[in-house]
Amino acid sequence: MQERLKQKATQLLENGTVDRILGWKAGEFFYDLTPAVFTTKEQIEKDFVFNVFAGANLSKYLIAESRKGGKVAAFIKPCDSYSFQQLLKEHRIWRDNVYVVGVQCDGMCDAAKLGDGVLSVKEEGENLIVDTLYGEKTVLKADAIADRCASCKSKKIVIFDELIGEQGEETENDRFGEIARLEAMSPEERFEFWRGELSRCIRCNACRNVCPACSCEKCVFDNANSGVRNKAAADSFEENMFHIIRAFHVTGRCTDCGECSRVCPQNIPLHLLNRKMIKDINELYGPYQAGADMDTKPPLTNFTVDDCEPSIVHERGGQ
Amino acid sequence: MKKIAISQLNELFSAISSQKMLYIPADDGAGAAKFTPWAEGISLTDKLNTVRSAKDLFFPQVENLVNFKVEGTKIDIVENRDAAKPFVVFGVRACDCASFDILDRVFLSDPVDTFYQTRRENGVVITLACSRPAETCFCGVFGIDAADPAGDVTCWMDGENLYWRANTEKGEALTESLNLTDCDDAAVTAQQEESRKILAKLPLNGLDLSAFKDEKLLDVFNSPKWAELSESCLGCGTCTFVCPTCQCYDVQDFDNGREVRRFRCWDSCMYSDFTMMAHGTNRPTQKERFRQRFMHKLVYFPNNNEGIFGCVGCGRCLKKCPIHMNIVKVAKALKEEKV
Amino acid sequence: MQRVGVFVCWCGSNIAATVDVEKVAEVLAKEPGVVFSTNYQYMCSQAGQEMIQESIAKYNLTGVVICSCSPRMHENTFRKTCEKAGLNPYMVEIANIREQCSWIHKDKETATEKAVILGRAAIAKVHLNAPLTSGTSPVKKRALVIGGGIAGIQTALDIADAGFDVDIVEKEPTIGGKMTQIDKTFPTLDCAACILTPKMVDAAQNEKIHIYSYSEVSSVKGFVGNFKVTIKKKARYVDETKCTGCGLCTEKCPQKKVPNAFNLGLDNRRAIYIPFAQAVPKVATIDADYCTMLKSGKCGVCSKVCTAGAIDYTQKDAFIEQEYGAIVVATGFNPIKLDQYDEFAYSQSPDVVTSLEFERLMNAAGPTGGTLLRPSDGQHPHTIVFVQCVGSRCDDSKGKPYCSKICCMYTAKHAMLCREKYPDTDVYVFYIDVRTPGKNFDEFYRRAVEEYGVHYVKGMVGKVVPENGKLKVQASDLIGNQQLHIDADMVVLAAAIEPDKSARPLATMLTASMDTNDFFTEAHPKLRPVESPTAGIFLSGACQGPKDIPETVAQASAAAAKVIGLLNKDHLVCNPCTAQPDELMCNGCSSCEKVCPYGAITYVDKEFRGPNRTTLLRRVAQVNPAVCQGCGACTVACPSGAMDLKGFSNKQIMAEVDAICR
Amino acid sequence: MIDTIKRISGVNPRKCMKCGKCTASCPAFERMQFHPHQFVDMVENGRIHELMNSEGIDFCLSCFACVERCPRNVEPAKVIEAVRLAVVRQQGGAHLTPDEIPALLDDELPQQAITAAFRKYRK
Amino acid sequence: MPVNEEFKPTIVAFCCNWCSYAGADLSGTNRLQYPANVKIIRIPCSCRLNPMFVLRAFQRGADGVILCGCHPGDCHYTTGNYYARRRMTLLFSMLDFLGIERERTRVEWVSAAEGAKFAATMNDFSATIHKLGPNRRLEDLRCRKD
Repeated sequence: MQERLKQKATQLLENGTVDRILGWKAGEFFYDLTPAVFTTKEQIEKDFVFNVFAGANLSKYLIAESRKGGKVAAFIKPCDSYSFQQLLKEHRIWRDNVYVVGVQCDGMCDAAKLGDGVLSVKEEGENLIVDTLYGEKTVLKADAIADRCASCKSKKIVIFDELIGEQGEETENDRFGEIARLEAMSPEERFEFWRGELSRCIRCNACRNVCPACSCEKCVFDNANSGVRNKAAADSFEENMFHIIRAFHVTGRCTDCGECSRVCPQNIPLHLLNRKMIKDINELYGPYQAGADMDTKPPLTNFTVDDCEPSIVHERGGQ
Repeated sequence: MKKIAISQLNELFSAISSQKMLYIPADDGAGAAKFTPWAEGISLTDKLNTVRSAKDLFFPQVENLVNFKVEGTKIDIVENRDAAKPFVVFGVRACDCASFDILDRVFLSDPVDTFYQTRRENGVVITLACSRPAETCFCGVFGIDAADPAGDVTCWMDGENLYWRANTEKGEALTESLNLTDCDDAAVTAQQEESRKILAKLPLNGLDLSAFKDEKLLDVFNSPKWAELSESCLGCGTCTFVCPTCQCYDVQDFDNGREVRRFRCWDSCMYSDFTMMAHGTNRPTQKERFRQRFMHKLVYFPNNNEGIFGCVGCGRCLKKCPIHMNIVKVAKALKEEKV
Repeated sequence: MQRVGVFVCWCGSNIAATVDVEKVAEVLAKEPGVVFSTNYQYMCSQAGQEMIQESIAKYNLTGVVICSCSPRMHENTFRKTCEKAGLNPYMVEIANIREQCSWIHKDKETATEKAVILGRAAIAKVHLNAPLTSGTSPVKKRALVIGGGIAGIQTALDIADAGFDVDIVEKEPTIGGKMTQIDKTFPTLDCAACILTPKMVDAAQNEKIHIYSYSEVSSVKGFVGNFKVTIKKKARYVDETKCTGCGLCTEKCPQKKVPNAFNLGLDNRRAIYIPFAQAVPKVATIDADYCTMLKSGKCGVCSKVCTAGAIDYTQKDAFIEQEYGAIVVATGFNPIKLDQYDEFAYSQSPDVVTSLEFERLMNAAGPTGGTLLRPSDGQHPHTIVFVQCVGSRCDDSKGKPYCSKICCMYTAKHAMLCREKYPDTDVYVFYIDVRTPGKNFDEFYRRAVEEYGVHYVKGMVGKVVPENGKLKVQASDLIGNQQLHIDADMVVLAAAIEPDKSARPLATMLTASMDTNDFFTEAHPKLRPVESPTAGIFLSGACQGPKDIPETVAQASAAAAKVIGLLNKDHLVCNPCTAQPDELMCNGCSSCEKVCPYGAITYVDKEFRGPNRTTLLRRVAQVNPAVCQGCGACTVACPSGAMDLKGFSNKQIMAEVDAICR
Repeated sequence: MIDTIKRISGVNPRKCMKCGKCTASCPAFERMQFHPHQFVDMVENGRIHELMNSEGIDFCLSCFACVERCPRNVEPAKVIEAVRLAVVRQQGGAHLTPDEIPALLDDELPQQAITAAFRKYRK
Repeated sequence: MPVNEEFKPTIVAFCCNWCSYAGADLSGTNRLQYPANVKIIRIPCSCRLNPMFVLRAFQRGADGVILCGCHPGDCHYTTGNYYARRRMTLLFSMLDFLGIERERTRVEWVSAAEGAKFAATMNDFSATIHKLGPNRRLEDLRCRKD
């Protein structure tokens, strides 16, 4: 796959389709890829990488990249394509300046699942051969797959100019299972659960800054004029506040790409909040997938006269 | 050199915490470790290091400074410091311990930061030597010996015993209050030898920081590489907040309608509103902010501090950066530039 | 920080009996920024108002808080008071300590404590108030009426009568609308044409009225007082200025087999036609779908016979741009298509007709010259069955959920006329309910039953089967608890009515809201029934809901009155409490635009200064203060908080929250 | 009982506007004591037992003309079917006792049919 | 948290200007009593209620927050309360998901004619909050009054 992507990138540069390529660059180890912009064949030859750790969702970079003049090609995986289209829908990306190469994806791996002291990794079929400071071992790719990919919602690339690999379909998944488990708890248990999770937050803003839906020119939490600015949670309230407001601001816009949980240095399952909102929207207002198309009205800027009342939250209990 | 059986660790912790608040690195229930107040049932983690560094205990993320009470036009200033309590922190790794020297240079030089100073005076640091470093470790680059860390007390652990060596008066005092057995250095020396073999194999050992000399300041500052390096930076504060040496903070006020509480909290040079001034910000894009962080650690800080870099090679930013951009990649890229 | 003056009103004993007004004034005096605090018996009295004005001058107040009755009562009074003293009227806040405090609490201590908190909240808010100025926008003194039926004509006549120019845009070649097709009108049975055609002529001759017939609205821009409308004049291939309406072409045209739309296809007309004798304008139109000249370039008969030289086969659609201060929608209705209702055999037998087709069959100017004859064989029908509620009052999947309102009455009219003209016919009317609320309506219906012997049967027709030249009708008689089998000669279906199909795209252009049935929504169902929620858009006739003629005319005149009221103003004063985006923070995401009920938000691409001497092109929201009504929906939809509402800003509301909870 | 009928049929009789189109469409009108619109009305008013004991409920052909024609989607045929089911399910209506079974057996009859019939009619 | 006899809940009621604020005025005009700890904030329309205001109230020590607006279909601005309805449904659901007592938040549609309903609603809501006790799960300790 990596070679096909490299070839495509080189070809797009050489035939003048684009001026820049947005992809992933090799790091010190096999797993620490960095999103990067390539402008020459040489750079691509030397540094362009695509492997099971190319999890970073590149769509958000296109907000800035598409405004830089010239045209940029971006490699977009299925879940990234939803984010991309959602950003288009919100007029955040200048479509004319982007050439989207859809890349099929079999799920990305989580480096933390490889164990300690990883020096290098080789992909061999279904296996990863991991060389560590403490010896070599073989890990099944399936055992190292990232949690978000294990409950992948769709392998469909919803928008592209060109496709590498097969087009996929929406997949059967149990992504709402963990939400249902939380809903089944008593409010006290849920409160304890979230207190435990959110109290670890260090307000590094990684979740916000990586989130394609959080693309505000200026976040209310950075804006002294908003009246709610804060840089650190001085009280447990502020830990809640940040995450509630963030989840609410992306409600109906979150595509469930899972980047927030991936980047959290404290492993807080932040995606659960967003996913709960998605589940609610699906159940209360009919199925809706942000970014799936350009036309459907987002649920929070839409209504029907027969919508349920807010009291449904009381009536249905924790559901 | 003293020792105590691993099976007796709980008793040791219990004895220490009967005198002072004791923090040990324990599992946080989410697959990582954090410094946790010891209590019965809390046990030592088997993780190499905590996500948040030991810095937090001396320079917490949020700290009350002072309160103001306003009535009409009268403003009363009310002290609101957190009470100073003696504490012990156990299990600090060599890198974090080295970071205290860097923080001391900032906070204890004139004007002294009394909040930090109080905590430093009140805290006893018990370090724990590393025997199983990670691929991201590069403390050796800064002359830190992970097999023989500093601190008030240094500890080593093997399968059977915890070995204990007091290094300072504070350490001695604590040692005397505890029931430890005398022993020789043999076991420790053997373990150190083993550890150093592994430490020697670490992939980042060869990191060359010689390019960041005083006289190169402008060359480094003006390097065209910064644009490329910072291109994918998200501008989050992860690297800053997990870093044991970052020490920037912001002072903010919280008005609850009855009084104004002034507190300080960590800030990150990666944030767009870092050092915001009346005219706006003087680092308008992520490139400048990104450059600031690494210029500070690799050039400005050593320039003002006898060549000591503002980094201890703990590897946290390597592990935690959402896009895997870090000081190692930066240093390597800028060095390439020079050659 | 403002210099705030606090004025606590006793309202006689209304407040003072349960609230310790002196204490309130005393406690509030210690609030930050308060430089003067007092209490008085009646703040709204002349003396009270003077006291406020004097204090503003004396203490150089920049903000005023009045603790008194509800702002719904005297907010305007106090705003004017302060304005006269040179203070911006929007620097006044009212703490409602009467309706929401003294009147609901009995314990003086509790009420006093609450009054203090409410006062504090008002003070906290006033600190963040900013002086607001109402903007004005000029009014273009011309109105557009879309639709030239009776509603449109009446509205246009009334507006013209008040001295304003009015344009009527009608998509058909003639104005007049549905009423031109109707024979007689209930409950008076006077002839529709006799009362309508003089109005059509009035409209045509009125020099203030300009009729764009055979035209459509193709785009609408702007806002109340300043609409810019593009009208598409469809090519009719006849020069209107030359055509005399002599009708010679419509007799000579060799293409004779064109279904006559005016008679609902019950007979044929030529490819060049004038819909009916009294058409306004009386100008011929070529039906491009049938004209052999336009289709194949061979013929040209009309051109040869036209002495005026009015035929122009090369005519193209023309676009006219015009500015208006107000727009009236009068797009009217149509009967629904009946294909869905197989059971009534509408598409199987020509003798099953809709009520509007029946009108044509009864009309002296209709295809049968006014003699009621079966379309199938031209025979006189002896048994006629009327079915009510066809497609009305249905579940959504089966038809229209609403009552079409006019069917009961016109069916009674039809039944009565049948029996009157042809006493030998048996007339059955199958009904679910007979609804006759209206002046002389029930009397009319009773006459049909009692004097004219129409058989009203409570029940529904189950099926109609054409058999041997008859229509076998199977129906239930719910009161007699029997199933009826009638051999009918004709079946007349009272089809539900629906808004004209052109209404939906028009609503989008106008940013006027519609209900799920495509009827235009009124600004308030009771109190503003002829206005759309979108400022400057008015509703006339059945586009707003089913209506009979008198109701339509009443609403048409009401809409005209509203338009006249608007056009009479030289400038519109805008509500200054409008939304305002901070362009620097706007993402350009359009969330606000989607929730704005008034279409007040638009987006522009604008250049901004970027970091390091760069310029950035960004898409940012713009609010038109003349259109914004200040609801605030956009402020919450905005994820970045770029949109705020003047007078009720985020910070102001949060300051109130803080003050209340403190 | 009303709730049972409503639950089995899934019909909300309150939606009926009493137009009688169901009855007008009914081909079995003559043979039924109560007609489709009356079924709906009687269910609404709790006259279930009268319906269950009425003549001709089995004459409903389940042709669904009434369902098809009803302007308000009330679905009278489903009510009739529910009433029929209610009759079948009646306790003690004793349609089949174990003693009768041997007499009913014949070689052609599948065992399952007996079991099924027994389950259904032994209540 | 045991029910404290002395506990006087703080309740913030956001009322739309056109219906509910007028309804509240009417309950005053009719001298219908409801607890003094209910404090009303006037907003132009229920759709003006930013979830941030709800959180702010809880932060600053409110024990219950209620939004009152025109009945659906009667909004002065035609559609505002429909948006408010969705927003509040999702916000309340999220708070519930975080384990915040769901009884602390409520939306009630009160028309300008429903003075009695306004008073009854406030009495009922206040009683509910009283039973729940002080808000401890979503408060800011820095704002607590001791």
